[in-house]
Amino acid sequence: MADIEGNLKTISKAIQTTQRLRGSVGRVFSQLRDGMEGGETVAERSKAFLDQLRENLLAVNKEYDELEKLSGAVTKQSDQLPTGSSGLLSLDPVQDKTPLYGQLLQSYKWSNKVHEHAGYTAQLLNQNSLKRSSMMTGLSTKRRKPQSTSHSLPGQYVDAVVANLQRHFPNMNITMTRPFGQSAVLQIGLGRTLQAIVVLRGLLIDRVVVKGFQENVTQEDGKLDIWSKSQFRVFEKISDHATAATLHYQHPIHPDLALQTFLTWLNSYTTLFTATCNRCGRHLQDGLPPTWRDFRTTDPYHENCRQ
Amino acid sequence: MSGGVSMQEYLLQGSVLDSSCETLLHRLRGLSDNVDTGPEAFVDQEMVYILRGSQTPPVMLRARRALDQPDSLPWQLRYVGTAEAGIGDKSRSTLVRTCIDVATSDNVTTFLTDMGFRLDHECVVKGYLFTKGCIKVTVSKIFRVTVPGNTENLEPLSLSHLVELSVVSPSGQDEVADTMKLFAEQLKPIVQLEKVDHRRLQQV
Amino acid sequence: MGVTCVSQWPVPDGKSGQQAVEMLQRRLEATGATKAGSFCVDCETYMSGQSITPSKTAHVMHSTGHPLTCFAIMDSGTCLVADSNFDQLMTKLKGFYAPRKGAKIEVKGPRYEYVDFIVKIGTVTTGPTASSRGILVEVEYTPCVVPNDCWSLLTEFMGTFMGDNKPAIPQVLASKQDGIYSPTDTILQYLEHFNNYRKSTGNK
Amino acid sequence: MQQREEKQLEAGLDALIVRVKDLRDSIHAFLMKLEHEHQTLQWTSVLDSFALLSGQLSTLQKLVMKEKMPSLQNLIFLPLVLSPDSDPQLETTTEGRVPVFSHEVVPDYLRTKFEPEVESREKTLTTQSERLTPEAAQKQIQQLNNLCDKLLNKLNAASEDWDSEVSASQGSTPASSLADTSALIAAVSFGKGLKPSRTPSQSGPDTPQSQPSPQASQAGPAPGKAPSTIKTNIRSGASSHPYQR
Repeated sequence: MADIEGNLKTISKAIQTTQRLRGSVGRVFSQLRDGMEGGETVAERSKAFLDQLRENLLAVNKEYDELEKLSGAVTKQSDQLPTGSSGLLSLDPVQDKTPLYGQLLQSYKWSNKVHEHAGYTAQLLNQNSLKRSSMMTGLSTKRRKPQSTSHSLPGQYVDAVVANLQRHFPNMNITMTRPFGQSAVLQIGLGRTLQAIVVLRGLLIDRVVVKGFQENVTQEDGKLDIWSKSQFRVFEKISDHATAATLHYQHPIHPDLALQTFLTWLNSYTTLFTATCNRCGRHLQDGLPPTWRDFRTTDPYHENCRQ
Repeated sequence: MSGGVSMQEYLLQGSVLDSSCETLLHRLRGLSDNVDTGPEAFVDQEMVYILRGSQTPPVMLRARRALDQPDSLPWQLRYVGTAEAGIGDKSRSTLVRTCIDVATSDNVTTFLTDMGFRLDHECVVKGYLFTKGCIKVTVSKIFRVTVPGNTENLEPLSLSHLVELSVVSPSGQDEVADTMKLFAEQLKPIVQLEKVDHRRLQQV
Repeated sequence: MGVTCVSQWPVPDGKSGQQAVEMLQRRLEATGATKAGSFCVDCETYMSGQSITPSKTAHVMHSTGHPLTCFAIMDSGTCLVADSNFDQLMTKLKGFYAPRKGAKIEVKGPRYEYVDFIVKIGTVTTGPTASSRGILVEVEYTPCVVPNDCWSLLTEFMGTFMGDNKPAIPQVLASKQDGIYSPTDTILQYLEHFNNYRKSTGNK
Repeated sequence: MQQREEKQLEAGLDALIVRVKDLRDSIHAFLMKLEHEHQTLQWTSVLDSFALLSGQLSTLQKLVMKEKMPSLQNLIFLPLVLSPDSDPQLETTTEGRVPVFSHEVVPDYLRTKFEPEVESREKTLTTQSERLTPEAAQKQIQQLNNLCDKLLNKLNAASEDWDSEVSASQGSTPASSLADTSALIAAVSFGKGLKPSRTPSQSGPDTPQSQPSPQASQAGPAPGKAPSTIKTNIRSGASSHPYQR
């Protein structure tokens, strides 16, 4: 690496010298073009002219010597390439047919960018306190903080909590299935506005998908489809917000309370199509209704209008 | 879109006494494609509507719905033409008639009444459906509806099951008739499937 | 299938229908909508013959939004949703119902998508000469199925490209209120507009 | 006289040669078939070849028996010269089978009797059979006949049993009734017997004349009376099945 840098320095110095050489040669020619001037007698004039010319030529000579020295100092460019041996792909003569090298450079650039962004994100996330994993509590300095067990609760307890929630939200139509063994999946119909699929782990909300009222939520084999997105942009957006809400309402000691507050918040979406944004007073922004509900007041806002 | 291919129904009919029905079902179960799943049971209500005119011959339409799964299946509206000429023709082994099947919404009865059709008669058909390639076999019991519109009060029409062997295909595919005849041979002597001249029955 | 509003777009004086459509398209594109194919809704009208009294009218409509479906509407307002081979069935009724000459009416034009909205701008043409009658604009908000819930949202959207010419709530939607919107309701709206066009040409 | 006999003999020999050549050709063809097509050979084609051979043999026999043929038994074939050298002419006529007319091959080819060994064996067999008394032979024949008869009787009885079983299962309870077929088809085709309002009538299939035409929709009794109509119809319908238990 060091010799590459040294090489680069010499080359840049050589370029500077070449520029100076061009300047001095230019001066010689411009003097010749201007001819003899100044002085009174011809002899005086020609003497001054010759002196000037000699001076200029000496300068040219000096620059030329320097350049010659520098060019000797430039070593052969080493074979090492920044992209490792894959850089040799650039030597492929059939580059037009296989644009591998171009793609390689592109992906190299992108992976660098991703690396950089990931670095920033990690930094930002470290400042954030929204941590749910019990693993992290072990690392934290407060060792006495109670371990969260909300992800491993007995099935009967979850059943009871869900039954209670059903009583609490009469306008929600909650059905519970356990397609994957212990973990429960709630299918929540909210009026005739939307339906939500909430995947629970114990009482911890693992995943939320929001879909339209008449959208199909079952796969071809009749199983609940917990992965695919809604075909409508509105509900896609709400799915994102709901995922954010699960983090916001997360409570390590009272997971049932967290689920209940989350459902209270979700319940506010009954007015999705009727309510106007609390800030701009309009229904639509970028073709979407107010998809954001404030976490404390459950007031409707457009995504860009929220405080 | 409106052009469409005209479809034709190839039909063989017969009947089997209730006492021998079990034997027939057994044989059909072995012969048909749905061996593993068994026959498909159905309970249908059929309402026949007639539109009469002074100069033109009356038109008969059959509206059918599944009573056993009323919400998942649409109503079927069916037009059946008269049998093609050459019913006495020995070379044709089955009855051939044009037929149009249309799946419709559940307000079809109101719609037909609005069009001027009158309900002629109705019945309930309970039975089993088998398939063998393109051949459809139904073994069904016909019930009379004693109180009009009430499908709970039923009286069996006779002590036999109606057996029908049919293929619906684009017109001009006469080879299916021979396939059907071969299949019908395998059901003998439990049931004699024949092409039945409906006009002759009507005259009697 | 979301809530849909079909409305008439007036052609300004001194402008051709084509120019009016282009202007509407430009405005729509300015809001960020992208063109996504085209659409067509057609309507054939059948009149009953002398054998049926009182005389009745049946409209048979197709829409590219529902390519395999056929909508049949009696003048009583009953709307039958059927398979597309219902057209074949109508030909079997030709002794009773005959298509009214030159009454075929059609609306055709581009289809736009904008987030969850679908906008269709169509030119209405009638008869074999396909003479232009006017412009219809259909706006659909796909995620919502309750007309009352999203009407004000829908009008707000229509205001963005239709300006002051945005329509009042159509009769069909107003009567639906909290009911669930169905594709039939869109077809009924089209039929209402088609009938209006027919009446206006009849008066001339 | 001598000349005529000679001519007859010549003609007869020519005919014989032709037949024998035919026979040889077909044997040749059959051998070829066996050798080259033994993998794909069908038994039917083998049978065909045998039939051809037996046909040719019988024509040959007929030819020999013919009246016109001079009695060959009276003629003598005498080999005059035997030589150990190969005879090209003989080789061509026998298609390379017999290259030399020597003392080794002549007894085999010109033999008219069995070999002495075989002859003696045959003689022992005949004497053995002659030793059997006619009574004993009769007895044995009777035994065999008895055995065959018994077996036949048994087989016949079994087949009769089988047939009667099959016919019993078919004949005693018919699986379908023609009257019911017509009634059912008439019902699904034009609603015969399904219409809510119609005059009370006797059973459909039994007295078809009294059946009202399905097209004539008569003003029937009040709807409340309809069930009674149907009941009578059912009873009479059931009585129309003589096979029903």
